Amino acid sequence: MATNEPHITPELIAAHGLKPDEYERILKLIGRVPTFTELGIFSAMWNEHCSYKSSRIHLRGLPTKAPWVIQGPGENAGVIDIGDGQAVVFKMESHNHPSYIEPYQGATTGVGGILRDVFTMGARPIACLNALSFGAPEHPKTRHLVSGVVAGVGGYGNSFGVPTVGGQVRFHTRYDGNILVNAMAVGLADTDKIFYAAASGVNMPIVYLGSKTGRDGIHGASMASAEFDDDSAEKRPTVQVGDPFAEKLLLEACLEIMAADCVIAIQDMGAAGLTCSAVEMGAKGDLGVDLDLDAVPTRETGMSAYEMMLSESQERMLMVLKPEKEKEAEAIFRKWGLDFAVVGYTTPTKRFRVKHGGDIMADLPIKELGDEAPLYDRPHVAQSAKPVIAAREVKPPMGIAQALAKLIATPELCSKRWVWEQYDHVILGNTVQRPGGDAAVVRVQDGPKGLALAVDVTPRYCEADPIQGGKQAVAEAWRNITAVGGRPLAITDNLNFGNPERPEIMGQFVGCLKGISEACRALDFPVVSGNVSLYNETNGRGILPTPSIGGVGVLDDFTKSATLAFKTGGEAILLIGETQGWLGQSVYLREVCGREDGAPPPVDLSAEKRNGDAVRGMIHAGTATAVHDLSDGGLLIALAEMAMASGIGAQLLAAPASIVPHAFWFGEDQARYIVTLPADQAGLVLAKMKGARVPCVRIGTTGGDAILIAGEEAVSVASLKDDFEAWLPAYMAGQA
Amino acid sequence: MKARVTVTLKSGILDPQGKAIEGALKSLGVDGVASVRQGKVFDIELAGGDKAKAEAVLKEAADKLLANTVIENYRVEVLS
Amino acid sequence: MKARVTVTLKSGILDPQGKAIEGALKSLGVDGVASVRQGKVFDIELAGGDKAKAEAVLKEAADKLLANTVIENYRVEVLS
Amino acid sequence: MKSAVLVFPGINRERDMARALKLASGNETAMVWHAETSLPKGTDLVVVPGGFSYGDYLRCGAIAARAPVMDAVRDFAASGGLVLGVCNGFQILCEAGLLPGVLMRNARLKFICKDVHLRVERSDSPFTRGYNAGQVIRVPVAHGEGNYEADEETLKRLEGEGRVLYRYCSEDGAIDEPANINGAAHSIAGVVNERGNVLGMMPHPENHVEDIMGCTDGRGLFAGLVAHHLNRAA
Ligand SMILES: Nc1ncnc2c1ncn2[C@@H]1O[C@H](COP(=O)(O)OP(=O)(O)O)[C@@H](O)[C@H]1O
Ligand SMILES: [Mg+2]
Repeated sequence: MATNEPHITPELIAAHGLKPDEYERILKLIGRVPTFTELGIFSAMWNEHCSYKSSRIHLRGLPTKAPWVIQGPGENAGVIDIGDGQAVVFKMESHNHPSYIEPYQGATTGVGGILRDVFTMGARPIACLNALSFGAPEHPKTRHLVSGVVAGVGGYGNSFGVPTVGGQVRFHTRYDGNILVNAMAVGLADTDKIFYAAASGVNMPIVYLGSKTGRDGIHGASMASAEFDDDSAEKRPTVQVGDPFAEKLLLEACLEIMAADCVIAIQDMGAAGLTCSAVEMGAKGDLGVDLDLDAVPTRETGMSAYEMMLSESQERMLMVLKPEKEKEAEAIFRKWGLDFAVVGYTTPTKRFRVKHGGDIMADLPIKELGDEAPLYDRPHVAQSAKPVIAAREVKPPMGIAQALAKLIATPELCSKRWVWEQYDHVILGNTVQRPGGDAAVVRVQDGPKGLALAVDVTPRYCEADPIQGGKQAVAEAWRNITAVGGRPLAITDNLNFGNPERPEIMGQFVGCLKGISEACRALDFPVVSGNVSLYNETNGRGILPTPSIGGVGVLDDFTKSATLAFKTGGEAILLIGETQGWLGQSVYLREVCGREDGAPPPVDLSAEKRNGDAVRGMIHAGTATAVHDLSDGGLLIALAEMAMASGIGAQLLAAPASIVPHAFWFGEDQARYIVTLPADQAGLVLAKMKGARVPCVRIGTTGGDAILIAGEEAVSVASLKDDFEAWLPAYMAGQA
Repeated sequence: MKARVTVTLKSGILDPQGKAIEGALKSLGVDGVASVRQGKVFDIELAGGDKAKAEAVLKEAADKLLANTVIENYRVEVLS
Repeated sequence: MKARVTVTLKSGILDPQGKAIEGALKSLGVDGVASVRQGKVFDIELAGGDKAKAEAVLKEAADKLLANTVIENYRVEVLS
Repeated sequence: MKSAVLVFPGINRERDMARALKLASGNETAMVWHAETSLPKGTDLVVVPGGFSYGDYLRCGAIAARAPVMDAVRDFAASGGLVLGVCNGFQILCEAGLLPGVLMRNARLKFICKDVHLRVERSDSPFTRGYNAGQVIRVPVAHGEGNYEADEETLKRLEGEGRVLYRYCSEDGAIDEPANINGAAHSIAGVVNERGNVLGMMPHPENHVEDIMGCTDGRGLFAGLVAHHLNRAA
């Protein structure tokens, strides 16, 4: 066995993030002291990021099946059938910790990683989305982080050549020390040409493809699972640098050799690089793997086995090739200027053996490396419910018109144009609905099919009531897809939480998952892929629980998608869904009244379904001329967004007497939409909705150049738009 | 006063630009180049004539903006 | 052999990055910087040990690729 | 019209371009790999598409400009053939010496993706005959380095010889500072060579040729090229 490696000491074990009982488990499993390389392999395989040891038990409860699901969680990405032999492949993943340390490179490698997950399965990426959470605007690091992350997300996607079509950006002091960078990629493949990670056949060549291996990110996966403290700056040299150019070549080369039928199995090298990818390929195929590290292309001299096994150099892949196709595959890779090396073979032994310089550096049971990883049912406590805030007890400190003007310019609700104008969102020529609407819509090849894509979560709801918050995140993604006329099909999730070793945090996690599961079941909207990011915590303070939900829906005809801009004056404005005036956890309560409290709006999933199906029906029937779902900021913010998108104003009736006006206009009751339609059709639609038991009222008429509520001051659409667009650019220029 | 700040990538950090340039030089038939790493220079004109003070300003500029010290090293020279 | 090629913008050519850096330094409170112009350095590892030949190779690399001589000047140094 | 779209490693708008060309001409487009030393026989138009050839490393377009296929393009242009470079293609043509000037970082240093307005300066060029002189069109830009610069003398010549075909303008056609999204000299968005057969432009007309993008103003450029070709063939 290996010589020249450090001795295993308790300090070394701890430095690898392995707890004493976890080390005991290793000893029992292999019956001897591990080598240094083996210790590194265990630390990579058994950390939170790769093993999901704290979350696995709970993830099992998520609904993952539907007739249209081809591949649920467990592969590089989820796959759903959209008909006509076409499949959509998608997943979301976080790169939180690296992005805090080096925002540009952290974000680029995050986007690169998720794109690789998608094309590894044989899909050509057609769209990206991203969900970003930053600290309070006043925090001294925020501006620098926003600037670097946005440039990085754009830098990678723009160069790689995929449109970034949607996302979310939020600011909250609870992300001051732990920003979130969640990236989602969506690809398109033929249903009969999906590629998987499981190796098959003994003695098959295992081929290393892509960029060379360097000492990048060694311990990156462990870093992603470690809580930050004040000297996390010390961990800096593990930063990886993204090379979108290399990845673009890798994409084209991979798709070319897949089309040439050379590939048995394929796995990208993500977290814990060669280790995770090789072990997964073998374990999934019930095979052993022999690797010879002398064959691995390296870009630095003198790399040890340990370093090569743990390197997180980007833009690399591992493949099992059909032996008779080796030459053909190599020629394709050389044409694209990429490295190609046979680094090992599959074996019948079910062992993972790593050779370097003639020595065996590791010899481990391959299935147990994954299957026997620790699994924790960590203690969790549910928090006590927050009180429901009675709208009548909330005194409005200002009028409706002033509140509207104020809210539209808050970091939470203002335009995120400054962000998405740095993303190429038109490349490929298929972007039907660009950022700025409810869901992005992209055409599928030459049409007529389209995809509706959205990312959502409202962390303050999740914090106040994890179950409702989890439900709401799924419901909002579903609603955004519905609002453009899409049929919601499936989601990917990215579960960002604090330290799972604290029962309160684990309680948030369990609660959110429960809510997500319920919503997915009720809405027939299964989870097909996802990612968990824990330990988002600095000095004992966790982030707001943030389970980002990425939803995918399909439109049979993209030309019939609905948009949120008012189309013309004189149309009837209908409000669909029930309004009670729920102010608890609303943006109004926080930004206008300075109170961040109360129970969040409850989510009635059957109402969501009923109301959403009715709206989608109106879009498909061609009745609706503009559609927008209601979310942050409530009814008046949604109306303002529709007005600003069109330059057309609205005359609105006064709030009903049963609800205090500020609660009516700014409450955040769920399951609601605004729909406009020609005025002469309003009566018929109202009657139809009544018949279908869908709450629906007419609240006004489009027209003019101001938002005019009976009995309130008029607000000019143009000035509203100026305020809406002004905050983020001014803030980034250091002027706000 | 004239000064120059030179910013280079730390060793071990991937340099995709350098890599692409290496490849291009090879295909252009420029022989004998084993490796290329790309960095930046900033030619800076400073007000005032105190060399020690100038160096301090340059260091501050490099730390705060010119270099990304997570992945880059820098060197400061006052030239005249 | 180690060598360095330094590429700088010809004077008179507008340098938007340099301009932006000037502005950014000002707003970061770094005082005394009158102007900034940004250039590039290439740290090159050469095969072989002949200095004159090395210089010729570097000049060739710079002329053919590293510098856009319409707008840029370059300087070649063999360091060791 | 037979068109050839060049493909360099890192180019990523070649499919968008091929789709626009097919819509306008009805013909499939030849995709020509950078390592080729000749163009397909009977090529009427060479297009250098957008993207990030060689990652935009070193200088945008610098490495691609020195690829083998560019010698063939030089010969093609010298014999009067039409060459269109869009975005990265514009940068490549400048680096290859087929067009004067350079494209520097955007004045505000950020990548910009948005619809912009262009004023078509003249309509008597093969690249603009699908429009009227003075017409304002809307097309998207998507670039980080589109700030066109050349020395004073060159700019004077470009203006004097009427070689600026497209300029950034406001919605109503005014050439002003706010409309000049990347800080380009004289608000230049597109210029031709002396002979008028090589155009480089930063904006992406190929991304505004179908209703799905909400605008079809880019069609005129391709329709004009097809008309020019038919005219010549007749
Ligand atoms: N990081 C981002 N990247 C791309 N688009 C974004 C980003 N952040 C916000 N957007 C876009 O801005 C619009 C408004 O976002 P948001 O208010 O979160 O929408 P909603 O409330 O409908 O979920 C959406 O179209 C969204 O896609
Ligand atoms: Mg919405």
